[in-house]
Amino acid sequence: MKVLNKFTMTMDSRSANEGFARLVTSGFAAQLDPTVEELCDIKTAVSEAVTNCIVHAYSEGVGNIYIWAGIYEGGLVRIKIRDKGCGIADVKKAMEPLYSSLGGERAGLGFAVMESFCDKVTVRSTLGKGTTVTLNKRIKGKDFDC
Amino acid sequence: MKVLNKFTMTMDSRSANEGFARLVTSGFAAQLDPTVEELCDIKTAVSEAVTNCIVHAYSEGVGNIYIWAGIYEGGLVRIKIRDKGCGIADVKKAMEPLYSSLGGERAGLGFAVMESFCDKVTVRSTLGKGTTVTLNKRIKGKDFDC
Amino acid sequence: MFFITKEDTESMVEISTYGKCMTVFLRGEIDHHTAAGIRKEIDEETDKLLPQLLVLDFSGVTFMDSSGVGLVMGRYRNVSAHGGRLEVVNLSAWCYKIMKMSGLEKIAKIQMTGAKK
Amino acid sequence: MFFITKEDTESMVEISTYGKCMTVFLRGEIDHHTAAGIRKEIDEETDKLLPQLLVLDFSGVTFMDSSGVGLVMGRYRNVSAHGGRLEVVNLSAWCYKIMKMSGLEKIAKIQMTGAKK
Ligand SMILES: Nc1ncnc2c1ncn2[C@@H]1O[C@H](COP(=O)(O)OP(=O)(O)O)[C@@H](O)[C@H]1O
Ligand SMILES: Nc1ncnc2c1ncn2[C@@H]1O[C@H](COP(=O)(O)OP(=O)(O)O)[C@@H](O)[C@H]1O
Repeated sequence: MKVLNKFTMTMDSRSANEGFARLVTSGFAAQLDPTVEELCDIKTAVSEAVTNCIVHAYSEGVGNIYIWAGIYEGGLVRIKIRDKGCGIADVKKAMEPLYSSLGGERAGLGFAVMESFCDKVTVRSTLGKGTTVTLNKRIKGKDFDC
Repeated sequence: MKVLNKFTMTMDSRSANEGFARLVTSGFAAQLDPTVEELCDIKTAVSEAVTNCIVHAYSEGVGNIYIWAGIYEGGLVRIKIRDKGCGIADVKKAMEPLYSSLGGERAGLGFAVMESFCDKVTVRSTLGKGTTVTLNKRIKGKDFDC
Repeated sequence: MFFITKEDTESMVEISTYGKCMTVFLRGEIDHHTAAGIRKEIDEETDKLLPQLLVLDFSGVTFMDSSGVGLVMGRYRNVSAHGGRLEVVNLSAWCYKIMKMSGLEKIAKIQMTGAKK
Repeated sequence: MFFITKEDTESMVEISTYGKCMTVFLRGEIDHHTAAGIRKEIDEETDKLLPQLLVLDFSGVTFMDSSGVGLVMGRYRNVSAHGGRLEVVNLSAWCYKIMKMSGLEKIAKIQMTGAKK
Protein backbone atom coordinates (compact mmCIF):
# COMPACT_ATOMS: atom_id res chain seq x y z
CA MET A 1 0.00 0.00 0.00
CA LYS A 2 1.24 3.46 -0.89
CA VAL A 3 1.77 6.03 1.86
CA LEU A 4 0.35 9.35 0.67
CA ASN A 5 1.71 11.47 3.51
CA LYS A 6 3.56 10.69 6.73
CA PHE A 7 5.47 12.06 9.69
CA THR A 8 7.62 10.76 12.51
CA MET A 9 7.98 12.43 15.86
CA THR A 10 9.98 11.91 19.03
CA MET A 11 8.78 13.48 22.26
CA ASP A 12 9.65 13.29 25.96
CA SER A 13 7.53 10.92 28.05
CA ARG A 14 6.15 13.79 30.14
CA SER A 15 2.49 13.72 31.05
CA ALA A 16 2.18 17.29 29.78
CA ASN A 17 2.76 15.90 26.28
CA GLU A 18 -0.35 13.70 26.31
CA GLY A 19 -2.47 16.54 24.96
CA PHE A 20 0.26 17.49 22.51
CA ALA A 21 0.31 13.94 21.09
CA ARG A 22 -3.47 14.11 20.63
CA LEU A 23 -3.20 17.46 18.88
CA VAL A 24 -0.50 16.29 16.49
CA THR A 25 -2.09 13.00 15.46
CA SER A 26 -5.61 14.37 15.12
CA GLY A 27 -4.25 17.41 13.25
CA PHE A 28 -2.53 15.08 10.83
CA ALA A 29 -5.62 12.90 10.36
CA ALA A 30 -7.65 16.06 9.73
CA GLN A 31 -6.43 16.13 6.13
CA LEU A 32 -8.81 13.23 5.44
CA ASP A 33 -11.75 15.43 6.40
CA PRO A 34 -12.97 13.13 9.20
CA THR A 35 -16.10 13.56 11.26
CA VAL A 36 -15.77 15.04 14.74
CA GLU A 37 -16.39 11.58 16.15
CA GLU A 38 -13.67 9.96 14.05
CA LEU A 39 -11.21 12.63 15.19
CA CYS A 40 -12.21 11.95 18.77
CA ASP A 41 -11.71 8.20 18.24
CA ILE A 42 -8.13 8.87 17.15
CA LYS A 43 -7.47 11.30 20.00
CA THR A 44 -8.71 8.82 22.56
CA ALA A 45 -6.75 5.83 21.24
CA VAL A 46 -3.55 7.89 20.96
CA SER A 47 -4.08 9.28 24.44
CA GLU A 48 -4.24 5.75 25.85
CA ALA A 49 -1.15 4.51 24.02
CA VAL A 50 0.95 7.57 24.89
CA THR A 51 -0.17 7.50 28.52
CA ASN A 52 0.93 3.86 28.73
CA CYS A 53 4.45 4.85 27.61
CA ILE A 54 4.58 7.47 30.35
CA VAL A 55 2.96 5.44 33.11
CA HIS A 56 4.19 1.91 32.41
CA ALA A 57 7.10 1.84 29.94
CA TYR A 58 9.11 4.65 31.55
CA SER A 59 7.71 4.53 35.08
CA GLU A 60 11.13 5.35 36.51
CA GLY A 61 11.87 8.54 34.57
CA VAL A 62 11.65 10.34 31.26
CA GLY A 63 12.33 8.47 28.01
CA ASN A 64 11.54 8.93 24.33
CA ILE A 65 8.14 8.28 22.82
CA TYR A 66 8.30 7.65 19.06
CA ILE A 67 5.25 8.34 16.95
CA TRP A 68 4.95 7.46 13.28
CA ALA A 69 1.81 8.23 11.31
CA GLY A 70 0.91 7.57 7.72
CA ILE A 71 -2.05 8.09 5.45
CA TYR A 72 -2.86 5.48 2.82
CA GLU A 73 -5.22 5.33 -0.13
CA GLY A 74 -8.82 4.69 0.82
CA GLY A 75 -8.67 6.87 3.92
CA LEU A 76 -6.62 4.57 6.15
CA VAL A 77 -4.63 6.21 8.94
CA ARG A 78 -1.96 4.13 10.63
CA ILE A 79 -0.34 5.42 13.82
CA LYS A 80 2.55 3.64 15.53
CA ILE A 81 3.44 4.55 19.10
CA ARG A 82 6.72 3.09 20.25
CA ASP A 83 8.76 3.19 23.44
CA LYS A 84 12.08 1.69 24.51
CA GLY A 85 10.80 1.04 28.01
CA CYS A 86 10.26 -2.03 30.18
CA GLY A 87 8.21 -4.05 27.68
CA ILE A 88 5.25 -6.34 28.39
CA ALA A 89 5.75 -9.94 29.57
CA ASP A 90 2.30 -11.22 28.59
CA VAL A 91 0.66 -9.11 25.88
CA LYS A 92 -2.49 -11.21 25.77
CA LYS A 93 -3.11 -10.75 29.47
CA ALA A 94 -2.21 -7.04 29.28
CA MET A 95 -4.88 -6.54 26.63
CA GLU A 96 -7.67 -8.04 28.73
CA PRO A 97 -10.21 -5.39 29.71
CA LEU A 98 -9.88 -4.20 33.32
CA TYR A 99 -6.43 -5.77 33.72
CA SER A 100 -3.85 -3.34 35.07
CA SER A 101 -0.48 -4.12 36.59
CA LEU A 102 -0.58 -0.83 38.46
CA GLY A 103 -3.95 -0.66 40.10
CA GLY A 104 -4.36 2.63 41.88
CA GLU A 105 -6.37 4.82 39.56
CA ARG A 106 -5.45 2.99 36.34
CA ALA A 107 -8.70 1.49 35.09
CA GLY A 108 -7.09 -1.25 33.02
CA LEU A 109 -9.10 -0.04 30.05
CA GLY A 110 -6.35 1.44 27.85
CA PHE A 111 -6.14 -1.41 25.34
CA ALA A 112 -9.91 -1.98 25.45
CA VAL A 113 -10.48 1.66 24.51
CA MET A 114 -7.93 1.50 21.69
CA GLU A 115 -9.58 -1.62 20.28
CA SER A 116 -13.04 -0.17 20.62
CA PHE A 117 -12.19 3.10 18.83
CA CYS A 118 -9.91 1.76 16.08
CA ASP A 119 -10.46 -0.79 13.32
CA LYS A 120 -7.38 -2.79 14.26
CA VAL A 121 -4.79 -2.62 17.03
CA THR A 122 -1.56 -4.62 17.09
CA VAL A 123 0.92 -4.78 19.94
CA ARG A 124 4.52 -5.98 19.68
CA SER A 125 6.60 -6.03 22.80
CA THR A 126 9.93 -7.38 24.03
CA LEU A 127 10.64 -7.47 27.74
CA GLY A 128 13.33 -4.98 28.65
CA LYS A 129 13.39 -3.59 25.09
CA GLY A 130 10.11 -1.80 24.58
CA THR A 131 6.68 -1.84 23.01
CA THR A 132 5.12 -0.81 19.70
CA VAL A 133 1.39 -0.23 19.47
CA THR A 134 -0.07 0.17 15.96
CA LEU A 135 -3.47 1.78 15.57
CA ASN A 136 -5.33 1.41 12.27
CA LYS A 137 -8.36 3.53 11.56
CA ARG A 138 -10.27 3.96 8.33
CA ILE A 139 -11.71 7.45 7.97
CA LYS A 140 -15.04 7.48 6.18
CA GLY A 141 -15.31 11.22 6.54
CA LYS A 142 -18.04 13.76 6.44
CA ASP A 143 -19.75 12.47 3.31
CA PHE A 144 -20.70 9.32 5.14
CA ASP A 145 -21.98 11.14 8.19
CA CYS A 146 -25.68 10.93 8.88
CA MET B 1 20.60 26.27 29.25
CA LYS B 2 18.30 23.44 30.31
CA VAL B 3 15.69 22.15 27.88
CA LEU B 4 12.43 21.67 29.79
CA ASN B 5 10.52 19.89 27.04
CA LYS B 6 11.27 19.07 23.42
CA PHE B 7 10.24 17.18 20.33
CA THR B 8 11.66 16.29 16.94
CA MET B 9 9.63 15.65 13.85
CA THR B 10 10.23 14.58 10.28
CA MET B 11 7.63 15.33 7.64
CA ASP B 12 7.32 15.16 3.86
CA SER B 13 7.99 18.42 2.00
CA ARG B 14 4.43 18.55 0.66
CA SER B 15 2.70 21.91 0.60
CA ALA B 16 -0.27 20.32 2.38
CA ASN B 17 1.99 20.00 5.43
CA GLU B 18 2.56 23.76 5.82
CA GLY B 19 -0.52 24.09 7.97
CA PHE B 20 0.38 20.93 9.87
CA ALA B 21 3.81 22.35 10.73
CA ARG B 22 2.13 25.51 12.05
CA LEU B 23 -0.29 23.46 14.13
CA VAL B 24 2.44 21.33 15.68
CA THR B 25 4.85 24.12 16.58
CA SER B 26 2.21 26.49 17.88
CA GLY B 27 0.57 23.63 19.80
CA PHE B 28 3.90 22.88 21.44
CA ALA B 29 4.55 26.54 22.28
CA ALA B 30 1.06 26.77 23.76
CA GLN B 31 2.34 25.17 26.97
CA LEU B 32 4.01 28.50 27.78
CA ASP B 33 0.58 30.17 27.81
CA PRO B 34 1.42 32.69 25.07
CA THR B 35 -0.77 35.52 23.85
CA VAL B 36 -2.68 34.99 20.61
CA GLU B 37 -0.26 37.36 18.92
CA GLU B 38 2.81 35.47 20.12
CA LEU B 39 1.31 32.22 18.83
CA CYS B 40 0.65 33.88 15.50
CA ASP B 41 4.26 35.14 15.39
CA ILE B 42 5.47 31.57 15.73
CA LYS B 43 3.00 30.23 13.17
CA THR B 44 4.04 32.82 10.63
CA ALA B 45 7.79 32.33 11.07
CA VAL B 46 7.44 28.53 10.90
CA SER B 47 5.21 28.80 7.84
CA GLU B 48 7.91 30.82 6.04
CA ALA B 49 10.74 28.45 6.94
CA VAL B 50 8.79 25.30 6.05
CA THR B 51 7.55 26.79 2.78
CA ASN B 52 11.16 27.57 1.84
CA CYS B 53 12.06 23.90 2.27
CA ILE B 54 9.22 22.92 -0.04
CA VAL B 55 9.66 25.66 -2.63
CA HIS B 56 13.44 26.14 -2.71
CA ALA B 57 15.31 23.30 -0.98
CA TYR B 58 13.37 20.45 -2.60
CA SER B 59 12.07 22.22 -5.71
CA GLU B 60 12.52 19.03 -7.75
CA GLY B 61 10.53 16.62 -5.60
CA VAL B 62 9.57 15.53 -2.11
CA GLY B 63 12.24 15.37 0.62
CA ASN B 64 12.32 15.34 4.40
CA ILE B 65 11.75 18.41 6.53
CA TYR B 66 13.21 18.05 10.04
CA ILE B 67 11.76 20.10 12.86
CA TRP B 68 13.23 20.28 16.33
CA ALA B 69 11.65 22.38 19.05
CA GLY B 70 12.64 22.99 22.64
CA ILE B 71 11.42 25.03 25.56
CA TYR B 72 13.92 26.60 27.92
CA GLU B 73 13.70 28.33 31.27
CA GLY B 74 12.49 31.89 31.07
CA GLY B 75 9.95 31.17 28.34
CA LEU B 76 12.34 30.75 25.42
CA VAL B 77 11.14 28.63 22.50
CA ARG B 78 13.73 27.51 19.98
CA ILE B 79 12.60 25.92 16.72
CA LYS B 80 15.01 24.46 14.18
CA ILE B 81 13.80 23.74 10.66
CA ARG B 82 16.24 21.74 8.62
CA ASP B 83 16.34 20.34 5.09
CA LYS B 84 18.83 18.28 3.11
CA GLY B 85 18.05 20.19 -0.07
CA CYS B 86 20.01 22.39 -2.46
CA GLY B 87 21.44 24.80 0.12
CA ILE B 88 22.00 28.55 -0.22
CA ALA B 89 25.09 29.95 -1.96
CA ASP B 90 24.95 33.43 -0.41
CA VAL B 91 23.01 33.50 2.86
CA LYS B 92 23.49 37.23 3.38
CA LYS B 93 21.99 38.05 0.02
CA ALA B 94 19.18 35.52 0.50
CA MET B 95 18.18 37.25 3.73
CA GLU B 96 17.80 40.67 2.14
CA PRO B 97 14.17 41.77 2.11
CA LEU B 98 12.49 41.42 -1.30
CA TYR B 99 15.24 39.19 -2.66
CA SER B 100 13.94 36.00 -4.20
CA SER B 101 15.74 33.62 -6.52
CA LEU B 102 12.41 32.42 -7.86
CA GLY B 103 10.41 35.52 -8.66
CA GLY B 104 6.95 34.57 -9.86
CA GLU B 105 4.70 34.97 -6.85
CA ARG B 106 7.41 34.60 -4.20
CA ALA B 107 7.60 37.96 -2.48
CA GLY B 108 11.16 37.56 -1.21
CA LEU B 109 9.90 38.34 2.28
CA GLY B 110 10.31 34.95 3.98
CA PHE B 111 13.44 35.76 5.97
CA ALA B 112 12.29 39.33 6.62
CA VAL B 113 9.06 38.00 8.16
CA MET B 114 10.95 35.46 10.29
CA GLU B 115 13.28 38.19 11.59
CA SER B 116 10.43 40.56 12.24
CA PHE B 117 8.35 38.03 14.21
CA CYS B 118 11.13 36.30 16.18
CA ASP B 119 13.73 37.60 18.60
CA LYS B 120 16.61 35.99 16.75
CA VAL B 121 16.95 34.01 13.53
CA THR B 122 20.09 32.15 12.46
CA VAL B 123 20.66 30.43 9.13
CA ARG B 124 23.34 27.85 8.41
CA SER B 125 23.57 26.45 4.92
CA THR B 126 25.93 24.36 2.81
CA LEU B 127 25.47 24.30 -0.95
CA GLY B 128 24.26 20.90 -2.07
CA LYS B 129 23.89 19.69 1.53
CA GLY B 130 21.01 21.65 3.02
CA THR B 131 19.92 24.45 5.29
CA THR B 132 19.08 24.88 8.98
CA VAL B 133 17.00 27.84 10.11
CA THR B 134 16.82 28.44 13.88
CA LEU B 135 14.03 30.59 15.23
CA ASN B 136 14.28 31.96 18.78
CA LYS B 137 11.28 33.50 20.43
CA ARG B 138 10.81 34.53 24.04
CA ILE B 139 7.22 34.10 25.20
CA LYS B 140 6.16 36.76 27.67
CA GLY B 141 2.68 35.31 27.88
CA LYS B 142 -0.69 36.50 28.95
CA ASP B 143 0.40 38.15 32.20
CA PHE B 144 2.33 40.70 30.22
CA ASP B 145 -0.51 41.37 27.84
CA CYS B 146 -2.09 44.79 27.98
CA MET C 1 -3.65 24.58 25.09
CA PHE C 2 -2.51 21.06 25.92
CA PHE C 3 -0.14 21.88 28.76
CA ILE C 4 -2.08 22.34 31.93
CA THR C 5 -0.36 24.63 34.39
CA LYS C 6 -1.34 24.65 38.04
CA GLU C 7 -3.82 27.45 37.44
CA ASP C 8 -5.43 25.69 34.49
CA THR C 9 -5.88 22.47 36.41
CA GLU C 10 -7.49 24.28 39.28
CA SER C 11 -9.94 25.92 36.98
CA MET C 12 -11.00 22.49 35.71
CA VAL C 13 -12.88 21.93 38.95
CA GLU C 14 -15.66 23.90 40.61
CA ILE C 15 -17.16 22.59 43.83
CA SER C 16 -20.47 23.50 45.40
CA THR C 17 -21.79 21.97 48.62
CA TYR C 18 -25.26 21.85 50.12
CA GLY C 19 -25.42 20.17 53.50
CA LYS C 20 -23.82 16.76 53.11
CA CYS C 21 -24.26 16.86 49.32
CA MET C 22 -21.27 17.90 47.28
CA THR C 23 -21.35 18.61 43.54
CA VAL C 24 -18.19 18.82 41.44
CA PHE C 25 -18.40 20.51 38.04
CA LEU C 26 -15.64 19.30 35.74
CA ARG C 27 -14.35 21.23 32.76
CA GLY C 28 -11.84 20.66 29.94
CA GLU C 29 -9.88 17.59 28.85
CA ILE C 30 -9.49 14.73 31.31
CA ASP C 31 -6.42 12.61 30.75
CA HIS C 32 -3.78 11.05 33.00
CA HIS C 33 -2.00 14.43 33.21
CA THR C 34 -4.95 16.58 34.24
CA ALA C 35 -6.60 13.87 36.36
CA ALA C 36 -3.85 14.26 38.97
CA GLY C 37 -4.79 17.87 39.74
CA ILE C 38 -8.52 17.20 39.58
CA ARG C 39 -8.21 14.27 41.98
CA LYS C 40 -6.27 16.33 44.50
CA GLU C 41 -8.82 19.12 44.57
CA ILE C 42 -11.83 16.85 44.95
CA ASP C 43 -10.22 14.75 47.66
CA GLU C 44 -9.26 17.77 49.75
CA GLU C 45 -12.92 18.74 49.90
CA THR C 46 -14.37 15.26 50.41
CA ASP C 47 -11.89 14.57 53.24
CA LYS C 48 -13.20 17.66 55.01
CA LEU C 49 -16.92 17.24 54.29
CA LEU C 50 -17.33 13.44 54.17
CA PRO C 51 -20.38 13.89 51.88
CA GLN C 52 -23.34 11.49 51.88
CA LEU C 53 -23.75 12.19 48.16
CA LEU C 54 -20.97 13.12 45.77
CA VAL C 55 -22.14 14.24 42.33
CA LEU C 56 -19.61 14.47 39.49
CA ASP C 57 -21.02 16.71 36.75
CA PHE C 58 -19.33 16.10 33.37
CA SER C 59 -21.20 18.74 31.37
CA GLY C 60 -18.05 20.80 30.79
CA VAL C 61 -15.80 17.90 29.84
CA THR C 62 -14.59 18.21 26.22
CA PHE C 63 -12.39 15.12 26.11
CA MET C 64 -11.85 12.05 28.25
CA ASP C 65 -9.85 8.86 28.00
CA SER C 66 -9.81 5.92 30.43
CA SER C 67 -8.15 8.13 33.04
CA GLY C 68 -11.60 9.63 33.53
CA VAL C 69 -12.88 6.19 34.50
CA GLY C 70 -10.05 5.79 36.99
CA LEU C 71 -10.91 9.19 38.40
CA VAL C 72 -14.53 8.18 38.96
CA MET C 73 -13.64 4.79 40.44
CA GLY C 74 -11.17 6.37 42.83
CA ARG C 75 -13.75 8.88 44.04
CA TYR C 76 -16.28 6.04 44.40
CA ARG C 77 -13.85 4.20 46.68
CA ASN C 78 -13.32 7.36 48.73
CA VAL C 79 -16.95 8.21 49.39
CA SER C 80 -18.07 4.63 49.97
CA ALA C 81 -15.35 4.27 52.62
CA HIS C 82 -17.47 6.49 54.88
CA GLY C 83 -20.82 5.22 53.56
CA GLY C 84 -21.50 7.91 50.96
CA ARG C 85 -23.00 7.50 47.46
CA LEU C 86 -21.65 8.58 44.07
CA GLU C 87 -23.53 9.90 41.05
CA VAL C 88 -22.06 10.77 37.66
CA VAL C 89 -24.25 13.11 35.62
CA ASN C 90 -24.34 14.92 32.28
CA LEU C 91 -21.99 12.61 30.44
CA SER C 92 -21.74 13.19 26.71
CA ALA C 93 -22.52 10.14 24.58
CA TRP C 94 -18.77 9.88 24.12
CA CYS C 95 -17.85 9.81 27.80
CA TYR C 96 -20.79 7.52 28.53
CA LYS C 97 -19.43 4.97 26.05
CA ILE C 98 -16.08 4.86 27.86
CA MET C 99 -17.65 4.82 31.33
CA LYS C 100 -19.81 1.85 30.39
CA MET C 101 -16.78 -0.21 29.36
CA SER C 102 -15.75 -0.29 33.00
CA GLY C 103 -18.95 -1.79 34.37
CA LEU C 104 -19.14 1.30 36.56
CA GLU C 105 -22.92 1.52 36.24
CA LYS C 106 -23.18 -1.50 38.54
CA ILE C 107 -21.78 0.47 41.47
CA ALA C 108 -22.76 4.08 40.80
CA LYS C 109 -25.59 5.96 39.13
CA ILE C 110 -24.41 7.11 35.71
CA GLN C 111 -26.43 9.45 33.57
CA MET C 112 -26.04 10.92 30.10
CA THR C 113 -26.81 14.50 29.13
CA GLY C 114 -30.52 15.03 28.85
CA ALA C 115 -31.32 11.66 30.40
CA LYS C 116 -33.67 13.36 32.86
CA LYS C 117 -35.93 14.80 30.19
CA MET D 1 -8.08 21.37 9.22
CA PHE D 2 -4.70 22.12 7.69
CA PHE D 3 -5.04 20.05 4.53
CA ILE D 4 -6.97 21.97 1.97
CA THR D 5 -8.71 19.73 -0.53
CA LYS D 6 -10.00 21.10 -3.81
CA GLU D 7 -13.40 21.79 -2.30
CA ASP D 8 -11.94 23.59 0.68
CA THR D 9 -9.76 25.81 -1.47
CA GLU D 10 -12.69 26.74 -3.64
CA SER D 11 -14.68 27.78 -0.62
CA MET D 12 -11.86 30.15 0.38
CA VAL D 13 -12.91 32.50 -2.43
CA GLU D 14 -16.20 34.24 -3.14
CA ILE D 15 -16.43 36.58 -6.08
CA SER D 16 -19.03 39.26 -6.73
CA THR D 17 -19.00 41.56 -9.76
CA TYR D 18 -20.74 44.86 -10.43
CA GLY D 19 -20.12 46.22 -13.92
CA LYS D 20 -16.37 46.40 -14.35
CA CYS D 21 -15.79 46.24 -10.59
CA MET D 22 -14.91 42.84 -9.14
CA THR D 23 -14.73 42.07 -5.42
CA VAL D 24 -13.06 38.94 -4.06
CA PHE D 25 -13.87 37.88 -0.50
CA LEU D 26 -11.10 35.72 0.94
CA ARG D 27 -11.56 33.27 3.81
CA GLY D 28 -9.31 31.00 5.85
CA GLU D 29 -5.54 30.57 6.05
CA ILE D 30 -3.43 31.92 3.19
CA ASP D 31 -0.11 30.15 2.75
CA HIS D 32 1.86 28.89 -0.23
CA HIS D 33 -0.36 25.78 -0.37
CA THR D 34 -3.74 27.48 -0.40
CA ALA D 35 -2.57 30.49 -2.46
CA ALA D 36 -2.30 28.26 -5.54
CA GLY D 37 -6.02 27.49 -5.57
CA ILE D 38 -7.03 31.03 -4.68
CA ARG D 39 -4.88 32.47 -7.45
CA LYS D 40 -6.40 30.15 -10.04
CA GLU D 41 -9.95 31.07 -9.16
CA ILE D 42 -9.37 34.80 -9.16
CA ASP D 43 -7.45 34.76 -12.43
CA GLU D 44 -10.13 32.79 -14.25
CA GLU D 45 -12.61 35.54 -13.44
CA THR D 46 -10.32 38.51 -14.10
CA ASP D 47 -9.29 37.06 -17.45
CA LYS D 48 -12.94 36.98 -18.46
CA LEU D 49 -14.03 40.32 -16.99
CA LEU D 50 -10.88 42.46 -17.30
CA PRO D 51 -12.09 44.59 -14.35
CA GLN D 52 -11.29 48.29 -14.02
CA LEU D 53 -11.23 47.81 -10.24
CA LEU D 54 -10.29 44.63 -8.41
CA VAL D 55 -11.00 44.66 -4.67
CA LEU D 56 -9.45 41.96 -2.46
CA ASP D 57 -11.39 41.76 0.81
CA PHE D 58 -9.36 40.11 3.60
CA SER D 59 -12.04 40.24 6.31
CA GLY D 60 -12.33 36.43 6.46
CA VAL D 61 -8.60 35.72 6.48
CA THR D 62 -7.52 34.04 9.73
CA PHE D 63 -3.84 33.55 8.91
CA MET D 64 -1.43 34.83 6.29
CA ASP D 65 2.28 34.54 5.65
CA SER D 66 4.29 36.22 2.89
CA SER D 67 2.51 34.07 0.30
CA GLY D 68 -0.41 36.46 0.82
CA VAL D 69 1.81 39.32 -0.30
CA GLY D 70 2.83 37.38 -3.39
CA LEU D 71 -0.83 36.71 -4.11
CA VAL D 72 -1.65 40.43 -3.97
CA MET D 73 1.37 41.45 -6.06
CA GLY D 74 0.53 38.88 -8.71
CA ARG D 75 -3.06 40.12 -8.95
CA TYR D 76 -1.76 43.70 -9.12
CA ARG D 77 0.37 42.78 -12.13
CA ASN D 78 -2.60 41.09 -13.78
CA VAL D 79 -5.08 43.94 -13.49
CA SER D 80 -2.59 46.68 -14.30
CA ALA D 81 -1.67 44.83 -17.49
CA HIS D 82 -5.03 45.93 -18.88
CA GLY D 83 -5.10 49.27 -17.08
CA GLY D 84 -7.16 48.24 -14.01
CA ARG D 85 -6.67 49.29 -10.37
CA LEU D 86 -6.24 47.14 -7.25
CA GLU D 87 -7.53 47.74 -3.73
CA VAL D 88 -6.86 45.58 -0.67
CA VAL D 89 -9.41 46.11 2.11
CA ASN D 90 -10.27 44.89 5.61
CA LEU D 91 -6.82 43.67 6.53
CA SER D 92 -6.36 42.68 10.16
CA ALA D 93 -3.56 44.51 11.98
CA TRP D 94 -1.61 41.32 11.53
CA CYS D 95 -1.97 41.03 7.75
CA TYR D 96 -1.43 44.77 7.42
CA LYS D 97 1.95 44.46 9.13
CA ILE D 98 3.10 41.83 6.62
CA MET D 99 1.66 43.68 3.63
CA LYS D 100 3.52 46.86 4.58
CA MET D 101 6.86 45.03 4.64
CA SER D 102 6.56 44.63 0.89
CA GLY D 103 6.18 48.32 0.06
CA LEU D 104 2.90 47.35 -1.58
CA GLU D 105 1.15 50.50 -0.39
CA LYS D 106 3.14 52.45 -2.98
CA ILE D 107 1.37 50.72 -5.84
CA ALA D 108 -2.04 49.77 -4.46
CA LYS D 109 -4.53 51.14 -1.96
CA ILE D 110 -4.25 49.10 1.24
CA GLN D 111 -6.69 49.45 4.07
CA MET D 112 -7.03 47.96 7.54
CA THR D 113 -10.27 46.80 9.13
CA GLY D 114 -12.34 49.74 10.28
CA ALA D 115 -10.08 52.23 8.53
CA LYS D 116 -13.11 53.81 6.87
CA LYS D 117 -14.82 54.71 10.12
N1 LIG E 1 3.90 0.73 26.72
C1 LIG E 1 3.84 -0.16 27.73
N2 LIG E 1 4.97 -0.59 28.34
C2 LIG E 1 4.91 -1.51 29.35
N3 LIG E 1 3.76 -2.03 29.81
C3 LIG E 1 2.61 -1.65 29.25
C4 LIG E 1 2.58 -0.69 28.18
N4 LIG E 1 1.29 -0.52 27.82
C5 LIG E 1 0.55 -1.33 28.61
N5 LIG E 1 1.33 -2.02 29.47
C6 LIG E 1 0.87 -3.03 30.46
O1 LIG E 1 -0.43 -3.45 30.08
C7 LIG E 1 -1.35 -3.24 31.15
C8 LIG E 1 -2.73 -2.90 30.63
O2 LIG E 1 -2.71 -1.66 29.96
P1 LIG E 1 -4.04 -0.81 29.83
O3 LIG E 1 -5.10 -1.67 29.24
O4 LIG E 1 -3.70 0.43 29.07
O5 LIG E 1 -4.45 -0.46 31.32
P2 LIG E 1 -3.82 0.56 32.37
O6 LIG E 1 -2.92 1.53 31.63
O7 LIG E 1 -5.01 1.26 32.95
O8 LIG E 1 -3.04 -0.25 33.38
C9 LIG E 1 -0.71 -2.16 31.98
O9 LIG E 1 -1.18 -2.17 33.30
C10 LIG E 1 0.77 -2.49 31.86
O10 LIG E 1 1.14 -3.51 32.75
N1 LIG F 1 15.65 26.17 2.69
C1 LIG F 1 16.18 26.79 1.61
N2 LIG F 1 16.89 26.10 0.71
C2 LIG F 1 17.43 26.71 -0.38
N3 LIG F 1 17.30 28.02 -0.64
C3 LIG F 1 16.59 28.78 0.23
C4 LIG F 1 15.99 28.21 1.38
N4 LIG F 1 15.36 29.19 2.05
C5 LIG F 1 15.56 30.32 1.35
N5 LIG F 1 16.31 30.09 0.25
C6 LIG F 1 16.78 31.10 -0.74
O1 LIG F 1 16.66 32.39 -0.15
C7 LIG F 1 15.83 33.22 -0.95
C8 LIG F 1 15.07 34.21 -0.09
O2 LIG F 1 14.14 33.52 0.72
P1 LIG F 1 12.84 34.26 1.28
O3 LIG F 1 13.27 35.52 1.94
O4 LIG F 1 12.08 33.28 2.09
O5 LIG F 1 12.02 34.66 -0.04
P2 LIG F 1 11.16 33.76 -1.05
O6 LIG F 1 10.87 32.42 -0.40
O7 LIG F 1 9.90 34.55 -1.26
O8 LIG F 1 11.96 33.60 -2.30
C9 LIG F 1 14.98 32.28 -1.74
O9 LIG F 1 14.49 32.86 -2.93
C10 LIG F 1 15.92 31.12 -2.01
O10 LIG F 1 16.78 31.38 -3.08
